[in-house]
Amino acid sequence: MSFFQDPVSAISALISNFLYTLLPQAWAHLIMTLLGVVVVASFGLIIVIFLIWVERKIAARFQDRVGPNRAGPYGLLQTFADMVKLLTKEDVIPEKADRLAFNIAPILSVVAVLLIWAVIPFAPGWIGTDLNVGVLYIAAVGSFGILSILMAGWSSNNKYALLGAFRAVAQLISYEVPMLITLMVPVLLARGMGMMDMVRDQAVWFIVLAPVSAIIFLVSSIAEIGRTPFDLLEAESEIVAGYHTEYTGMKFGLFFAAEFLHAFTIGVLFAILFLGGWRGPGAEEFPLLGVIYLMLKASVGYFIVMWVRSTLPRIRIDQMLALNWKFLTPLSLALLILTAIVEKTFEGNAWRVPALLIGNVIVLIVSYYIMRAASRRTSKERVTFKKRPVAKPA
Amino acid sequence: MQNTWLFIGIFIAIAGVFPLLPIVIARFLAPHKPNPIKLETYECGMETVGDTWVQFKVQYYIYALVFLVFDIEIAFLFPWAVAFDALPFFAVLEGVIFILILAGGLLYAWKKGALEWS
Amino acid sequence: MTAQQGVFLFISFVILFSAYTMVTRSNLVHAALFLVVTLFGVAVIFVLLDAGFLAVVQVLVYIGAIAILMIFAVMLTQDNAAKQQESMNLNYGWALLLSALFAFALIVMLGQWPDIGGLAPALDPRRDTIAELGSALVSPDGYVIPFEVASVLLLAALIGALVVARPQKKDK
Amino acid sequence: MIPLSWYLYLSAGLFGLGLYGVLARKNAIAILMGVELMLNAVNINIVAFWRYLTPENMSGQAFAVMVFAVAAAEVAVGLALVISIYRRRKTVDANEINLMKW
Repeated sequence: MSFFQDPVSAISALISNFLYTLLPQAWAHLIMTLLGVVVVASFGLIIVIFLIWVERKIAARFQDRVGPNRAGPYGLLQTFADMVKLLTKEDVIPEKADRLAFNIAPILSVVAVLLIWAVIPFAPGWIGTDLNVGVLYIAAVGSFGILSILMAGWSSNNKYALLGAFRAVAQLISYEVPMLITLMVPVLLARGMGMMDMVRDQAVWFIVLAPVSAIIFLVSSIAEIGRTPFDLLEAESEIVAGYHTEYTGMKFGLFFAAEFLHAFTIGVLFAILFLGGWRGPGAEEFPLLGVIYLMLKASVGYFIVMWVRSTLPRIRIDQMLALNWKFLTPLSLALLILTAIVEKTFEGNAWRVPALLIGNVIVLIVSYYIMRAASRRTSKERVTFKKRPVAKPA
Repeated sequence: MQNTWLFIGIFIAIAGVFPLLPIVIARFLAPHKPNPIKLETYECGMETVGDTWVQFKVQYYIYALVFLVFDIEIAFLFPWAVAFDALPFFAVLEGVIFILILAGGLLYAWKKGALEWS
Repeated sequence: MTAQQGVFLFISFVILFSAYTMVTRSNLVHAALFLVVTLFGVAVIFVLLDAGFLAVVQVLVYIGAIAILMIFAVMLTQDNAAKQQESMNLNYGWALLLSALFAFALIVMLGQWPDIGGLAPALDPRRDTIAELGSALVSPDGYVIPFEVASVLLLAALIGALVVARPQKKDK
Repeated sequence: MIPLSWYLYLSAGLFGLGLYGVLARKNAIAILMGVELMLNAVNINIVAFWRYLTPENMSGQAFAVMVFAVAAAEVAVGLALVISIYRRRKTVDANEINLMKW
């Protein structure tokens, strides 16, 4: 394999050769792992700096504005300016706060998101570590994010913060249910939880085999990151700023960065689980192309998240919970059962792909009719007023 | 197998250091001028009335409860999904029955109005 | 001392320390947070025992759901008086004596067992233990009855907890 | 390599601490936390025995998963009871919940 085909592997081979001749094997292995960790983790953090600029630019376009355009060309350096601002702001810890939990919570929120990147396959052979429980690991790591929110809200000793944390946790754990159930559909299709196998098994992208599951995953992910229309956790008209009301300076910045990174991570996960990850023409020979494919596919998911965000208004809390428990959860359970039965019936059969597709369409149609019947029933209960004559200008 | 987990272990340590760094830097750069009013609990400028420990709705607990039950269900079903190739058809049906029993729990909660907010 | 042993000793220190702090802290939210640390330590122990799947499930179920449920319950039942209250029973001395005796007896009994110093047999790295676990859970020779009973247990727990926790009409 | 005894001693210690929590704490939720510690100690034992004595079949791991389910059910119902008692009697002190005592 030449240097131009796969520069990263070539460089890492060079470094590891050097280390293994210099140090005992265990130490060399440890240092190589450490280097890998630093590379993967800083990739995640560097991308967030760029992402904040991208998101602000695109959000501005949606709202017919220009967006940041002062700091650097096209406002590219805006994020650095913001970072300098946050670093020089006073860090206020309220007197009544529980200092230990108050300080750990923002760090934990970043760690929870960053840990997902350890199992992201960037290209053939480029992966932090290919755990055999990859998908479940991602779900498990998410629970630290929930914990950090609860810690932040409780330790602030502020009514708004605690109420915001309670709401946030109620939303996150609710939407975790359909998300976990839909995560099982790609696992079932790939017969494994390893992230690399997941990508390798997608000769047919899973979005073709399970389109409805892909949509459920995206919707529940938007709820998990708390973007509009699911931004009840920071509904500023009701609970000030939610769980991070009392945070200032860099600690607030960390919550903010974690949220942006999480949004893009969702795009990456969507690309890996449903859009074939790094797959694409020439990716096996030139791994660098695979990274580009992955990032392009991730941008699709990320753009949809932003699009939804700037289009839809915030929904009410009862609507948010009803959507989850009465629509997404039963639908994802039905899809899981459907996928399991169809996969077993048409195992090793050419009819597998069309059967799965037709099954998805049938589930979609049936749920549409159930929803329509249900909405008819509720519209009868709705209070309606008599039509009144419109006042005419004299 | 533990080598793949070594990476995660080091990752947790490094991922903790990365966000710690800006906080430490900010400690040197940022001003530090506390005063009693600044350190007060934020409540739109007014003084806080009463305790933060206001009573919360039981509804929050009920959502967490349903979540817990489904979480366990997932833990049981993931190995089932991984072993899918080796399973005969009736073993797949056993998994489906498992899902249906818990779907019955969801249905019960729904019918009793436990999922209603208010 | 190998690296594995070092990790084990460090983690078991963390587990026992945070478990002790959990048991003695009067602030219940702090106790719950230390419980989380203990549970995470147990997950690391599972990794050391080559049970990666159980480690991840431990984090997902215990930290992601059970600890959250505990904190919710603490906040639902907390009132002003509870924070200042004495958190220990009056007879905590007897409790300490009894549990220390129990742990001591366990350790002595374990120490008399001849096989205790055994080392772990090598595990075939190509084995897919998760798939094996999945097959075992649904095969009739394996654990299909406990598997289905577990789902009935969870259903019963869900229904029971809902009936008990929901406010009755007369409470309002 | 770690001998089996280390895991067993660790789990004995953890079980003892859990027992102490159950016996000594007043608050019903803290008692439930102690029970969780004991269940975790049991799980360490089960998985250690699986790894050291019978790694060829998966019974140990299957039982560990069952323990997870039992723990979840226990916490769900236990905390629901605590909340229900609190709503009626405004206390979670296990010493004061004594209607059934005599």
